[in-house]
Amino acid sequence: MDIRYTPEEQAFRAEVRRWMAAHVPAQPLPDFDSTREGFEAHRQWERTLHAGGWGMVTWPVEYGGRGLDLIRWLIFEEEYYRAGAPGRVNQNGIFLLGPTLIEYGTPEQKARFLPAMAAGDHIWAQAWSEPGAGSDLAGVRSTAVRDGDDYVLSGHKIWSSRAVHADWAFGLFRAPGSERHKGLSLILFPLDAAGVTVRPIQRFDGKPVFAELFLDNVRVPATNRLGEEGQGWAVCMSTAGFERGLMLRSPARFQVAAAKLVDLYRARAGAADPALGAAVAQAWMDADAYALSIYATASRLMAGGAIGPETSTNKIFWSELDLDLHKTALALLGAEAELTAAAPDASADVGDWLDGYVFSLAGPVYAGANEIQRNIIAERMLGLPR
Amino acid sequence: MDIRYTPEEQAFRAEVRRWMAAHVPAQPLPDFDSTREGFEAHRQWERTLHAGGWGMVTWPVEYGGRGLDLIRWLIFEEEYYRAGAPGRVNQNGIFLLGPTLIEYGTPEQKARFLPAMAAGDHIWAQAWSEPGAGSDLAGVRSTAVRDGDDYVLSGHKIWSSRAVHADWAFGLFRAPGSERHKGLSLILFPLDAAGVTVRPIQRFDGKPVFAELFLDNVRVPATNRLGEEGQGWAVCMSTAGFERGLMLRSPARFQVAAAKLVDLYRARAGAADPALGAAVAQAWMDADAYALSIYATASRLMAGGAIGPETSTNKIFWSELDLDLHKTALALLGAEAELTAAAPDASADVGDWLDGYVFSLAGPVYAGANEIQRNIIAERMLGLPR
Amino acid sequence: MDFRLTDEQTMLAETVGALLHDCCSGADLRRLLESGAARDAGRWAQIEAMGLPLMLAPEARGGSGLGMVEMALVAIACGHAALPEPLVEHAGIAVPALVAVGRDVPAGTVAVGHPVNPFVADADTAEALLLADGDAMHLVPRAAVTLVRQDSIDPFRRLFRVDWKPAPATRIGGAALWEAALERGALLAAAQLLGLAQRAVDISVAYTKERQQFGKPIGSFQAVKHHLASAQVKIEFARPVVLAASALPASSLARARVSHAKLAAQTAADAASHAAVQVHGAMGYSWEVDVHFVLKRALALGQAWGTPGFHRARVAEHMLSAPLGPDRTFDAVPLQQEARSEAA
Amino acid sequence: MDFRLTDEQTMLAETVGALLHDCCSGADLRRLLESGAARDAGRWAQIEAMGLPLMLAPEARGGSGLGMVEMALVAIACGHAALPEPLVEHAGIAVPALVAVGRDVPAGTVAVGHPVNPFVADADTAEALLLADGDAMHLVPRAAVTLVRQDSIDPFRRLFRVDWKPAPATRIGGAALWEAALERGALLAAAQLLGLAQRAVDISVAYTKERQQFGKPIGSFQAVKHHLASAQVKIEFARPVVLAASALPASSLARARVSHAKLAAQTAADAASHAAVQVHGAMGYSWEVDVHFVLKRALALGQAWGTPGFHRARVAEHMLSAPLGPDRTFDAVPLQQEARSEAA
Repeated sequence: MDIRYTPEEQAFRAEVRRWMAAHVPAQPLPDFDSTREGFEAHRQWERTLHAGGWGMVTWPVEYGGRGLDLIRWLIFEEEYYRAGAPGRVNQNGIFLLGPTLIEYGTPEQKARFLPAMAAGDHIWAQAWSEPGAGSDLAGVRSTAVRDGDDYVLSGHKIWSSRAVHADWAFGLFRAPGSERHKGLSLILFPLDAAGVTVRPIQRFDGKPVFAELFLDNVRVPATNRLGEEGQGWAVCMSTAGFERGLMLRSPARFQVAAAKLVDLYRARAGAADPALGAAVAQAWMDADAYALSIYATASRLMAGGAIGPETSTNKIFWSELDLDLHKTALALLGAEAELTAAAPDASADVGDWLDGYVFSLAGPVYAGANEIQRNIIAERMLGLPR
Repeated sequence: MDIRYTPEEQAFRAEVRRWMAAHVPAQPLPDFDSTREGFEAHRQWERTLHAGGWGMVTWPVEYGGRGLDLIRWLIFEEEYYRAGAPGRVNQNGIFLLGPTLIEYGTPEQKARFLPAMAAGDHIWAQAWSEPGAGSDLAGVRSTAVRDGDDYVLSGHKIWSSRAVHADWAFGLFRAPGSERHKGLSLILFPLDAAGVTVRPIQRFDGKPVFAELFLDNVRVPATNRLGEEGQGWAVCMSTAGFERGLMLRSPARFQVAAAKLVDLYRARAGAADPALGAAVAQAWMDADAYALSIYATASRLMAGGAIGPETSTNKIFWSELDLDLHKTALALLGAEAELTAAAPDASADVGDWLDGYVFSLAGPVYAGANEIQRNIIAERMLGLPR
Repeated sequence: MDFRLTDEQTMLAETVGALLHDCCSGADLRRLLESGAARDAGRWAQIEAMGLPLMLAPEARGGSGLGMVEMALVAIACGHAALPEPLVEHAGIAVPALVAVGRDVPAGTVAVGHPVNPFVADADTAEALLLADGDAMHLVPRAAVTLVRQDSIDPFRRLFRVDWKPAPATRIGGAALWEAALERGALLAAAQLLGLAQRAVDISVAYTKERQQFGKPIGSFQAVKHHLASAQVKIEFARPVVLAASALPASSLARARVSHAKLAAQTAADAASHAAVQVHGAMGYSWEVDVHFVLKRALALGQAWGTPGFHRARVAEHMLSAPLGPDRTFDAVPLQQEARSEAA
Repeated sequence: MDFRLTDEQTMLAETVGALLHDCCSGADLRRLLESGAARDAGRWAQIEAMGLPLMLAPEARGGSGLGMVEMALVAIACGHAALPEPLVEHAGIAVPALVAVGRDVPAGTVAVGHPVNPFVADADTAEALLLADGDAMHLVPRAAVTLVRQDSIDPFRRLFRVDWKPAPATRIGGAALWEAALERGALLAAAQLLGLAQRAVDISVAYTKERQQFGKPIGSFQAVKHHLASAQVKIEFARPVVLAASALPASSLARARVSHAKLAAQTAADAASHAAVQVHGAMGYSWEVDVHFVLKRALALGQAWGTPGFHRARVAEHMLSAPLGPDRTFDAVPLQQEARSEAA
């Protein structure tokens, strides 16, 4: 164990910090869900990142990355969040689909999809859930019918984040007549293909954060299938899937939020309930513990270790810490907490805390509801019977 | 709604208060589980109570009670706990079995058992659980074989509180060959009967709070059966069972504990974590809320209402409040919290708080584990599917 | 001692609940938002027809002469329905203040600018406003003030900064009016939070009975059951506190119990609305499902009329100064008398 | 940056864990209590044979020259076994203090009377005691003090009030020794609590796999699974904090992280031991089952070496004064340098 950064790692941090200082937009971009304009501004930011060589630093150089290790990935993320850089509109692509492509894609698929993803030319939506398949993902009913060199896709996907404006989507489709975990294939499809209808779904604050996708005989080449036919479940649940879990929620995100919470507490401590001091300290400690845990996992993976059920313990921990952190922020804001950013008399950041709270509310639900994660921990980590 | 006590109720309170002031022992009695001496001292206290007419004020006069209503019962309990009167060694009898006897007993059974119970001549143990039947009480395997005018009881009961020194016990026994909720009978048996072996079980603090009962062809008359043969489950789960739930844990008990906690906080606040102030206030509020809820239920029952799933919500609430209250007390005691009453340098009451904590730990488990109570609330109160 | 609702009180609660069930569903709420109107005129007419706006005014002034227990029951129903119209603040807070100083109640609603709240709800649709200048309470016509809308996450919370100039003519009373208004405001916020909490559980029970995953209704999973059962336990032990607080005469205990009611109801609403989001999965996060109406109102009312920290401090004040014990549950010593007995 | 245990560290943890698994089971603990002896001589001999009492002493003094990461790993194993013998306080707290001032380590154990703790553990079986007179640390022979036993709920916690008279001859150092001892004491209490938490889960998993109710193992009920899974999550996010705290050089961050480790491990041990009682039902409450050994030790260590309030205050102190941010996770600025940069 050596918890000092090497000179090379420190130099890398300095390089990221310099680049971010020079390139992060001075004004926050308009959000990427509400308007096409905001979406395209974020796509432009992805292009800027890519031009600087910062699209996905862990990817191989030939696909637009730098081939760096996971510690450098964490350092990159720390500097990224520290600089207040924009949210990654392509997170479904770069964090979820990308690692799976790198593990399961054919050379042709990698060449076709990864550079375009890294460059922001393809912005990706996920298409996991269906009306009857949420926590029970193996209940998907959308079908992929093989027809020569093509698949014909039909079905109804829902809660598809980014799909209102994105270019491509990926999801599970089953061979007609197959059941549960068998017969599923992971298939990529363009959202402007004939037969795809995208219907925005408003989140409860009115933002069209999700969409429903209606697929009516959508024809895609069989080369859009990732992994073997019928092996879609295994592809989704693979080690790559676990690395996705590692990357989706960077500790830096929560450490920046916790530091802001401490500032808020300092600003409001005079009027605050003394019990809130403990909640603020807890949020700061939790963000710190999450970072340490991710460093431990990254160190182990770099040494050739395999990742285990950390993805489930991580999921529960970050989603609960994020919710608690934002609840504490709203408690510190008191009667101002309900104000949106549009309220003329709202203090600075009040609306951001409310937005963050709304987002954090979904944490225990998405990416595998926490009830499911607790089952996984009990069964796979502790060995309790099903 | 009229939340003022009537002059008669106030006079009753004054009467109880005077009697308690005159009769409650100045020194705490030795505890009733550890030694025969302590047990008999508590039996003597039951006799003193009975002589004063305070054995069970809600019971009919002919069985040793005063025939008073539930509001007066609550007032009695308030004054009882306020005076620091000894614990009721016969609680299994007077609070658990007594109401069932009043509802289901034959006139002969009532005459035989109730006055002796009220007078402290019969101290009762419960014999619910078996090694294979805890939360799943319908899994009991002990049998009652009918033989003419007798039953012959065989089996193995466990976690039988008070049984080390008590005179009588009651439990469920099944007809040979019957299954689950069918074929059970509620049967009363003397603990000194031939064939009964009582083996003390140490609680984890070393006190013999429980016993195992081994029954080897124990012959009792069929007149010891309470309710119809084979209807034991219904008898146990009856309305009387719900009233037992109401009486087993008087709100006054928690209100006295909460007031003591406030005193402890006052004494230690200087050194205490500011977060503990909120926990103390919460304990005080919870005890108050529990009292108000019980007053509401008592008022409704007195007006002829039936009790519903309150017993389950009550059970969860008082067991969690009791545990939280004692955890807060230990936190206030800090490094002294681990000291027992035997420690020469322990401050006054430190050992009592620790004892109370140990007792409170069992609250979420006994009298129907809280997991089972939550199932009951979800299914019977909210109507969720089994 | 009879801590039960009377038959009349039960009937009032049921009647108001049924009215709002019929005219204030989630669909009605969405329709109102789409219309852009501040209020549903038809619904308000029905509320007026029942005499609810003047329920606390004496019969001599055209009111129903009811008390705070009845008002709390109405507020619980308003919370359950997430009612957009300002019935609770008008009938429960403004009207008694006006009655207390012998003023007529205007035909329209009166908004309340209590100093404990940074903004005034429903000021734009009010006929007049109660506003604070130091300790003084003023009754000011709507036309005499300037309003700046402050956007709340709850689209039905129409909050405003009020710019106005005090004048001696509009002064109707002093600090005692504001103090009494705070007790009523906090109590009725608690009552609404209690109704909101129950609504969150009700919505969730209906959904989880139907929604199937893994081949059975999700309401049959123990994790779902326990989320909702735990929320229901919080509701069960907030309700008697709200009712007791509404029935107590003014006293140190009554103040503490109002704060206890607010804290308990806020905790119940918080637990129930979070449980609702959780058991609904992504549905609970969408505009189409009613969960968010409850969640937003609970968020706002949880901090309005005194934050949890404010109310915890009031509870602590009583707890650390008044005599405590099991004989004190209903021991509402009038404040003056208590001060005397403390001195003795 | 490599935040992983080395192969040697992993092997040490496994070896000590296996040793204690073999010689410190629940049955062994009960046997020791029945014997009335303070220590199990055989077990202590095995511990000495492994060189653990002197693991932190330099090789030149007959020690193993290991560091606090290794000591924390040993303490985790001691917690898991609820070890009665005072290995952690002797090897982890007393020995480094003696080494720091160039003193020889006595052949027997040395008990530690740190001012943060009201009593001295294992004073009766010690050869000498480290005792505080104001800021000064004294090394006092057992024979020179009078002991009064203070009964703990944990029968293996042999606590004593120590009556003694300071003399110049026994003084070995000042405040810095006690300060460093506090950091080690709190960290190693955290490590033991972490081991205790895992033991509580392990016992519970074994029991709930076997125990049948309603026709199936109770470990298949979601409520039982979620109790234990939630405890395990707390353990997973306490472990890296304990390890990072043990690896950091002295600094403001290191102090805060020691406190964080203590709080996180105490919370995990509390959650896990309560979950263990709950899933064991009445069994968890009996003397015969090992749960109570864990529960009692966790109760005692949770308050020893600084209460949660004490450690929360230390965390707050760092949080409100040091620079924070995602680049500071391992930013152990030496205390002096930090003071300078703060002043700049």
